[in-house]
Amino acid sequence: MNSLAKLLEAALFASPRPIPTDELAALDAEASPAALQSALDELREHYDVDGHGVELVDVGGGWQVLTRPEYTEAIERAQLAVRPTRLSPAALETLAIVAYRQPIGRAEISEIRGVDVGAVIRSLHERGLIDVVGRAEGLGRPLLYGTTPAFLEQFALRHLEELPRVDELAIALRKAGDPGVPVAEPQPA
Amino acid sequence: MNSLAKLLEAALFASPRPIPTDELAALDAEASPAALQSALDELREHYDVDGHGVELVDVGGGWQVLTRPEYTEAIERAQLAVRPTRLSPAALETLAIVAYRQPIGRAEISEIRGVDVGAVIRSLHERGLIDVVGRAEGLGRPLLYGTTPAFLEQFALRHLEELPRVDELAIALRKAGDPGVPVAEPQPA
Amino acid sequence: MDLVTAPATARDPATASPADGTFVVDLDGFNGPLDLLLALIRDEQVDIYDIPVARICGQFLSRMHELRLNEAAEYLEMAARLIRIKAQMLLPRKDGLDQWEDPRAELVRRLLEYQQMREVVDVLEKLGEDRRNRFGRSYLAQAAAPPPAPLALSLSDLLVAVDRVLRASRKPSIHEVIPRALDVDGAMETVRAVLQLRAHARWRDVVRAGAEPWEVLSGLLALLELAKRSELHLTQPRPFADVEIRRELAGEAA
Repeated sequence: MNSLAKLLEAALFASPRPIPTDELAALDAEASPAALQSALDELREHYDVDGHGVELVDVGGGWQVLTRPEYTEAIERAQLAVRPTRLSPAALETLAIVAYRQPIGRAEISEIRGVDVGAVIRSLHERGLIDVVGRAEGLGRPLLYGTTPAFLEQFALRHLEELPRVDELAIALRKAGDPGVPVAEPQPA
Repeated sequence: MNSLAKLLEAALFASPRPIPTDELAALDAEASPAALQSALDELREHYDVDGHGVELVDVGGGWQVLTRPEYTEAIERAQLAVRPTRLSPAALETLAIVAYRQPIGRAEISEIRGVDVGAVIRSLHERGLIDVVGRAEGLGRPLLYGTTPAFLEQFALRHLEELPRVDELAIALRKAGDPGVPVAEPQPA
Repeated sequence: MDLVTAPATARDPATASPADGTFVVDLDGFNGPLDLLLALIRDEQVDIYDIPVARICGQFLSRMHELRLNEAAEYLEMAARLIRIKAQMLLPRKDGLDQWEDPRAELVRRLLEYQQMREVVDVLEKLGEDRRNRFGRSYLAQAAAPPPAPLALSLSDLLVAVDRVLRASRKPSIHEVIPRALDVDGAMETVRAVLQLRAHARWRDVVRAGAEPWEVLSGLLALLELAKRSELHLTQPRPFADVEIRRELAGEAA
């Protein structure tokens, strides 16, 4: 490919959106419109003739290099191989305690749950659902945990205060369990 | 190009992040590891020999297509893509220490840098460049940090062993048997 | 947008953007007392293994003063250390040089360690620059990019777990967080009032913008309760879209 075609390929690859012809022209002030057009043609032909997984498309409003449609299915299938993961009941209970009692230390959670929660805390922390928010006073100054913005995002909550009160839990549980109804503030995040 | 190479190209053009080798393998269940490797080689060679604006790079245990550096200036001048922000010296110093001394706690990093590193650690953690990899024994069981795959990606490293070994650095301790060997070998993430 | 290309906020200490005052680093051009000390040793062209402590200590103090670092704890600590070493150097040495423990040894070790790390920083800086000079793909086709390994976890899962904990726990002191009671009845009145005026409404018609969290939740529970009583019909075209509220004929007749 000629050097203008290579530059166009790099720009089209890097751009988050389609690029109109006049913006492509800004890449090389010395290139004539005819030279630009012939570089675009060369790039398109190169993708088509050499057999590539991508193609140059005029999407209306600009040029874009896109994955050929015949490969989309295989790509999506490969991505779906990564299945959503679920939290264990132990992790969920620990998360529930942190949500309602934060800031709270490991010892206190262990006391409520009646088992050591070290590993569970680590895994919730790794998932970004809880984080260290401070240290308690007293012996060893134990770490205190709280929920993270990712926690709110997971449940589409804007604030922690959107969690139901404990005495509203029964009704909220009934409602939240209803299929097909939104459980959180139904506005775009 | 053969059909597997085309499929790989399509997938790589569809992903903003490096794709791990096992995910690439999931694209075609029937392809052997050898076939996958030879398709990757073919794709890389094609980009190199045919003269493309992009190239295939091997980074952090995965593969990524990147633009060639010679086109960056023109693309940025034409405002078709934006380069990411540079890391601060404080962040780089902290990353350097974590990369060579992981797993390592905040106190130890602060000691080496001679300044408190709490805020820098938080921000590196938020950017996903370091992560908690465990806890030290002892008072308060401080968190220990290590580098992440995103760290490798940010510096286009295949693995940590690509960083210079300590004995390859110009500054080495003169006295044999000095108790404080300054920086250990990079540990695998 | 991925982590690498994500724009940093101005207050992010990991980026080379303006410092926020808590960072001595970017204010004076030095990354801390060790960095300043190394700069002095370089400027004075002295041997790092044989630092003239008295001279370097004097220089350190005057640079601290020039750079207005007198308030910075880390610099003060280093200044104190230098003064201590200077005093120790003046003590008469014991018989036999072999026995003499150089009071500078620990400082030298730390300086070398720091210097070595600076060398790694140079390597990282170069690698990072090389990477910044290449663009990755930033266009994302809508259909082809589901979020990786999403967590299958709903609010009801969480609430069920809260319930489980409450039932199991002998000390259910789990009630301190939420300060406001809900007013579901009041919210139901509001919804009914809106639906008296019009057959169709949206979420924003029944819960004001900028509503308090308890109002949001009250409104939500009210809608669900009224839907259950068949007074209205709720639809949401897609997740997070505005909820559409339609008056049910049954409700109208009632």
